[in-house]
Amino acid sequence: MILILAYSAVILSFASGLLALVMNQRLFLLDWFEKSSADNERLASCLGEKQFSSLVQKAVFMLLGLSGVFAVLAGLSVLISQGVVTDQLSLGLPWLPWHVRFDCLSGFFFLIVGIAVSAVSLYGPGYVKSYTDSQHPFAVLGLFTGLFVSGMLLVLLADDAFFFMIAWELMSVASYFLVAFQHEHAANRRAAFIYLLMAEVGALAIILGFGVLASFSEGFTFDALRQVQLSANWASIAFVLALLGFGMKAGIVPVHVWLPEAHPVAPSHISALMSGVMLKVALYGLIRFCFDLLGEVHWQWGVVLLILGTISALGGILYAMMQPNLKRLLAYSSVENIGIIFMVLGLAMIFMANGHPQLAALGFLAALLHAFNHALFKNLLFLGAGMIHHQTHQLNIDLMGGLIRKMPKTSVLFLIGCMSISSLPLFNGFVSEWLAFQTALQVDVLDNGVLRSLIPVAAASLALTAALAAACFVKVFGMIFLGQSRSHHCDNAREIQDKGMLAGSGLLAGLCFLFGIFPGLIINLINKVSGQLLGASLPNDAALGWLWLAPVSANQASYAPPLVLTGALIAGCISFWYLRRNPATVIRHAETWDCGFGGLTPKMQYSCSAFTMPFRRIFNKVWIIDERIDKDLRGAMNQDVAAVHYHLEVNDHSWPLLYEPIERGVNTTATIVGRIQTGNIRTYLGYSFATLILMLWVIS
Amino acid sequence: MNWLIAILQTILFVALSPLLAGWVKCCKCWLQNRKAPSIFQPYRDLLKLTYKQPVVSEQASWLFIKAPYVIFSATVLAATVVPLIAVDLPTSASADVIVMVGFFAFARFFLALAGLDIGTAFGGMGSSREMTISSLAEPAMLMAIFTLTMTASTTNLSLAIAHVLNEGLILRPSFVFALSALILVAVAETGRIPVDNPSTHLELTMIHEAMILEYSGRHLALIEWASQLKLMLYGVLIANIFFPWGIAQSFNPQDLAYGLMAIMAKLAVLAIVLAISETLVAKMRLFRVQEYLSFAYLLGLLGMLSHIILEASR
Amino acid sequence: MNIEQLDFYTQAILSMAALVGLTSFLMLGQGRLLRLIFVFALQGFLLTLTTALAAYSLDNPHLYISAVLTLVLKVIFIPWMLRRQVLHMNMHRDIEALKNNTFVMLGGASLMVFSYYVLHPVVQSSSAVMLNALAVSLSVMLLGMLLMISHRQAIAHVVGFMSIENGLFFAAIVATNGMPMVVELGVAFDVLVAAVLFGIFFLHIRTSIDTLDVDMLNRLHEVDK
Amino acid sequence: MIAAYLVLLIPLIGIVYFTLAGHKTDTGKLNIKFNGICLLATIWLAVNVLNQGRIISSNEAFLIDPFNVYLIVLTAFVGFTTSIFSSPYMAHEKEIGKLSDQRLKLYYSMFQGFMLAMYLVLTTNNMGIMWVAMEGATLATVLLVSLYRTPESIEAAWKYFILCGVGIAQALFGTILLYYAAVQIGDGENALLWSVLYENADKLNPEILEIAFVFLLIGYGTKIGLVPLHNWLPDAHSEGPTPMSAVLSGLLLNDALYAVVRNKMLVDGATGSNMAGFLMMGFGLLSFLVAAILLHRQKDIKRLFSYSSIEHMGLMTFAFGIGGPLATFAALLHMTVHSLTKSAIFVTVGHAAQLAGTQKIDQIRGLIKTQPRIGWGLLIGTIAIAGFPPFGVFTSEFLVLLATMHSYPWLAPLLLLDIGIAFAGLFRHIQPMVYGIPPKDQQAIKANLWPVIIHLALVLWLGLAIPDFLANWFSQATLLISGSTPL
Repeated sequence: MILILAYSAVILSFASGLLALVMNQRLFLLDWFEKSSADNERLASCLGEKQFSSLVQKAVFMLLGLSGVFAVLAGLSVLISQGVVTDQLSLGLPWLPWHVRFDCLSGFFFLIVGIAVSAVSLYGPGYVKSYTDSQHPFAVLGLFTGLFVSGMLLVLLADDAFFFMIAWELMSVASYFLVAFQHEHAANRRAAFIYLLMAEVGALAIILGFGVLASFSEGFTFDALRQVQLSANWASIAFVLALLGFGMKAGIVPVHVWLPEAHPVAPSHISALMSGVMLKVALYGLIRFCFDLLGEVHWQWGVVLLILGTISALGGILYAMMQPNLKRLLAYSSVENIGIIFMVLGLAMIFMANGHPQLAALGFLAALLHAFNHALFKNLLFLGAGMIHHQTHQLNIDLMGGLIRKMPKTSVLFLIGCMSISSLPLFNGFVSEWLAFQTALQVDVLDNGVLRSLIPVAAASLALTAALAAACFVKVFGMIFLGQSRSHHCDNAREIQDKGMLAGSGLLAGLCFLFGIFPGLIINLINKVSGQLLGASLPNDAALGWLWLAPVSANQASYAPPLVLTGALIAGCISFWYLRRNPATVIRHAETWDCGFGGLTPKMQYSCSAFTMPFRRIFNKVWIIDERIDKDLRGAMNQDVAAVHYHLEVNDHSWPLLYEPIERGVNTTATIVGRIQTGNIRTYLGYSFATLILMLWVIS
Repeated sequence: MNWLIAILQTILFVALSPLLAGWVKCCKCWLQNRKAPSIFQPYRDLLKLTYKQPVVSEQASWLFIKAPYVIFSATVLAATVVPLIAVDLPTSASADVIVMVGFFAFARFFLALAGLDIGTAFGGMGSSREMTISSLAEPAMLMAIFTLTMTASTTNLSLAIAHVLNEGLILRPSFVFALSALILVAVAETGRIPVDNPSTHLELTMIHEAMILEYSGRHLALIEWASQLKLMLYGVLIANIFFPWGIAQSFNPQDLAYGLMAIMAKLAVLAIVLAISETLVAKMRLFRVQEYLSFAYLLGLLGMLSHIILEASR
Repeated sequence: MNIEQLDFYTQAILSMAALVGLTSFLMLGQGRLLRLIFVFALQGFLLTLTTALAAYSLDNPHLYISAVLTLVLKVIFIPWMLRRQVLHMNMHRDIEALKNNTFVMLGGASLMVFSYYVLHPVVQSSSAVMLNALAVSLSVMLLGMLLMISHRQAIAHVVGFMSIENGLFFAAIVATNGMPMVVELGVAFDVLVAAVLFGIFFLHIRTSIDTLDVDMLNRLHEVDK
Repeated sequence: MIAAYLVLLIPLIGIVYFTLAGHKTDTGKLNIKFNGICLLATIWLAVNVLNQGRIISSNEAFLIDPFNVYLIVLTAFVGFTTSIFSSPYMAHEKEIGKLSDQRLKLYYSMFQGFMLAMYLVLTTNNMGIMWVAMEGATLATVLLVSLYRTPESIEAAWKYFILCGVGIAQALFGTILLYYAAVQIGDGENALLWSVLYENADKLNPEILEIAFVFLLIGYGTKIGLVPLHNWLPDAHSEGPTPMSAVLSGLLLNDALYAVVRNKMLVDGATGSNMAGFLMMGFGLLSFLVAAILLHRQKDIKRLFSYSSIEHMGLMTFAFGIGGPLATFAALLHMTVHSLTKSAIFVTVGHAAQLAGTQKIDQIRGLIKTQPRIGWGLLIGTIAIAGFPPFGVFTSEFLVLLATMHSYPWLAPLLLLDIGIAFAGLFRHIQPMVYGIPPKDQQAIKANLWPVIIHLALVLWLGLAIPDFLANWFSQATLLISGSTPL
């Protein structure tokens, strides 16, 4: 029954992809229709050019939405029943059919995918209206969206290495096509190439990781791999490979570079899925590999995860802060959030390896909860970015401003996203961050001195990350929605009219708030995951009743968001009511104070780069900053300054340090190896001759 | 009863905070050989502001008008968490110290947004600087507080303070570090010299004032009040965490009165210290603040490490 | 095993082997194309003789066919064709200056030694004749390759190629008394077609690059120039 | 057995017919028919073999076992689809004046000649005939490489001819040595029959066979395109007409590898060690590495894919070299999927080059916009050949990797690194060609892309599920080659 739900989710998403192909067949259908029966008026009217495309788009997204709903249902039902279902599909290799296994961990990630996909499919029809021409064929978009989603779902279902890799690569390749969808810009093509290349390299690392396990076992089913008893060294090699592979997909620094390139160039609802969900699937892979397949974890792995996570979190948010492109910024912020998740997962590993499964469950909970939350708010933000782009046709934050008055609904939704991602209390982001801190604070139970001093430092970095994230999203919201408009595009922007787009984002915003207030709803589900996977759940998850969140014990820490919300409402109402009492209630509107000089223009506002200038000064080693001021000089002696241009470019260190050397290395090697092919046939004969002699010599 | 006490002390918090601000101002005036205003001057200012008609820029959006309420409520909520005159508060359980820091962040978030809303250079400047400073201060503060919470192995402030109180006088090196860190952070976060100057309106130096430049009337009152509340909150935190003696552990009137007296005395002393330091120290350049705050962060971290290595080692 | 103890047939075969090897050396050091072709024809003739000898002494009639085929193809047809080309191209007066001629010859000599060395373990079980014959044919083959490597004229390449074939043929005759008939016919057919194709190619190369110098065929390569 | 004769007879008729009447307008269609009938005949043959097991003709000249019958069907299939492609392609070439009637005649007759040689290589039981047929394949195609008579094509053909000729001569020496070893234990006339040799493999002199194998490997390896003997391959592939490149890549290389594997089976039987396997692994790995790196610096689209062929042949050689049932199975599968994919790619490449009027990568742009089918075909084909699932190439590469992990784990990272490099090398060139904005005057052309669709669909199918009869077939072949089956 549960499996049927899961399968239907996969099949529906697949079907939605196939249905999108119909888009190109309108004339064919028209033809066929005329031939068969010409009397049905309504059907014929559907085949009008406009109606047909909107009909197909709606149908495609409806199927996709249904698939999302089924995924949610499947996830919920397996989580609630806490069961494990397995199956075999008669596909794959003759001696290795595709094995399917659906357990709580998969179920939880099904939930994430399902929610995100449902929101996206509400949002989609409004967003893709413009993609009907041959320039951007909807057929391609729809097909690969469907494949992408089904790929992600299949990854979660896979129970053997072979099937896993197929699903994994299906996900990668389908999303590659989506990234390359708007391929007329060279930057997009480059992004797509980098994306696919890194996806491939990552996949190879994963294969190798599986290979290490498989070479010690009889088969490649996960069941067989679970049985493998590896020596510590081999296990560590497998772990490093898996970390490299899954980390590449998840976007861990320094293998994150594809992420800020690829996410911004895909259509926004796809960016939302990629950033919000696909990264989580990578996380799923890592968890499955480390906690499930490898079984016994080592604390050193935890330390690696912790350190990498910390670097990613800090690096991600610092890079995010400097981006003027909204979607690039959001992509970098995904790096940050994944970093946080990895950190906490590292903590869980450390606790697990040191024999504190309950605390490990706490860390695991924090990690999964943050993954869940990140899926919600990052999706919301990407969808918001899509709405902004839809209305203003740009993504450069420096050219926006004042949209809160033009797009009030969007602004509220986006604000909720910003608050969640800045982990402010009452929103979901805070809960997971709170749990992360709680996990880190349990360091006292550990014996190892290194860990005892390392974890607090990591916690401090987490605090710094959170604070920087708040700064970053103040910048984002402030620059986009507040102040005055900085370009005529923004002047002309209007509120989104499409209800679906608002509903899709609204759903996510509502969930952000809901799970901020009632985190217990989701925490209970995650607890079942850790119960099944780690064999331990939270020590005391319901110490004080359902309103309360007291993960370890009520004496150690507790948080009751509903009460806090009530308090906030009371305080707010009292102050509001009290002050309203006054005679001078009517607000007088006046010009902004301009220090008496007159003529405030939007150009005088703080810009994005101005806002982040203090950070640039403070953390200037983190980026490669290219900042210069060009003056247009005129006049006889070149003394009159006609115009001043400020130029700022902030770049990632990982390019010159890691990637460019590799690229150069490959090219140089190719040049050197190319020299063997001189074009002279006598040389070639010489090779043949030499090879023969050499071989004969070797043999004898 | 617990809830009642909690609400009562929150009200006390809100009510007393202007008094503390007035006291600091008085002390400063005396130290600087000026004639001091009345200690109740802040009350009068607030009252007057509430009666004035607010003038709001034409550019302002709903966020600008709602923000003061949000800021004020968030700060009040933070106040509910901190034990003022008694420990064992139910509110401390519903929101622990991390949530308190979260509330500060909440208030700051909206304050910074409000600063950006009008679209003047000042507002943006203030927001940018505020976010910079706070993003450095917040981790330092958390570090300092974590030292406490790990000592008491709880993040519940009431319980933590009770733990310190019951332990009696133990000289902990970690607390010295944590205290210094917290003081440095408090100075930065409440916008005092040497990080910011609450009484300046000189564009190049101001931070907090720059953001609220466009506010007037009751909105300004709320924001001013919130920042006074914040000052008091930090004062109480420092006083009650590191010198908890005198705080009421049971809810009989005598203990409570005693607790009230104790905290007022402690705050008065702290205010004097603050006034003295503000008189002696000059304001820093903005870009030296990072060094200042990194130092605070370092102290907080040292506190934490010394707790883990020296005090809780096995 | 001394040579005196061997029968006449074997002695003859060994002499033939030596002669065939010698012709290979002659070809290797040859700068003039016409002479090269002549020596090649000579080698072909020696092969014919060997085949006939083998056919006679082993009483193996189908080797006669091979002998005839060799005669027709390698002594008459191919040299005739090549000679015609050379004359046609007016290249018969050209001397191809070989670089490091001594070095090449020394290399050739060491190849001969190498061939013995390589085949030594193989023929331990059988007679020295086999060793000799196989080693000579291997070295003829290798010398043919060396000839191709060291010469720049397409015609020399064809000669080299064909002399490799000769080496193979010699091995087949001497070591195994000829391959199965059907294979032998097939090989001969291939050689014939190859020869015809070579003729066609000379025409094409000449029309396209106006020379038969293979070093000029260097447009397709992987080197940055 | 009749089917086998039919398979050989039809192309023979084809050669004669096309030599006489190859210039007529419907020749392309007729060519399709010839190949189609051949395909049917091979299927008939395959059914027989699968039902009855090994078939040996009464005079023992022909041997059909599961190993070669599957290659025969593959050959016929690829030949058939390529002929479908070549019909409009050659018509277009004639239209734009690149080819005359004479050349078309030559093309079609040699196409059949090549097919005949391929079938002969596969069906013959005689190692000598195998050699003859292999040489015949070279001879048949060498004039096709220079079909356009450009200086480059003549150069390519010359190199092809000489290098393969010399190479194959070495193979003949190997065959002679094999024969020499065989006559020592048996009678002369039947000594080169594979079925006889195989039965007596353990009696053959191992030392002779080792040396023979070196010659055979280098000889046939030249045809496979093993580095450093590969130099003719990119030239010949890039300069000939594209249908020729498709069959060269898809068939000739396979059949050369088939010859090597046949010989390896004998050598393994004689020596009892994996000496041959090690040599093959070494050559395979080297080819794989070098070709993958060289992909990065290609400027000609057909050259690009010919290097990719070298790379994949290297991988197969490597896999056959490993030798276990898993690796052998993988190699057989890889042979199939590589043939299908690569010939599909060459079909799209041919159309793409016609579309853009050039083979230069720099000048081919925006295929997806001008003619979506060609663009997508090329893109998906490349994705398939680069080893992305769910295409079959992934399956076989995955299995090769696993086999490597089992036997030689330290080689696996190298292999993977190389797959990555190769992928990057392919994609950095392909992506700008298919995407982007096309040049202004680029026009869509008449193209038949059914071969591409069919091939890629088959490869996809093989990636998702290997049908039972095929799996059975593969495992029979695996059993034959490696002595056990992975099932």
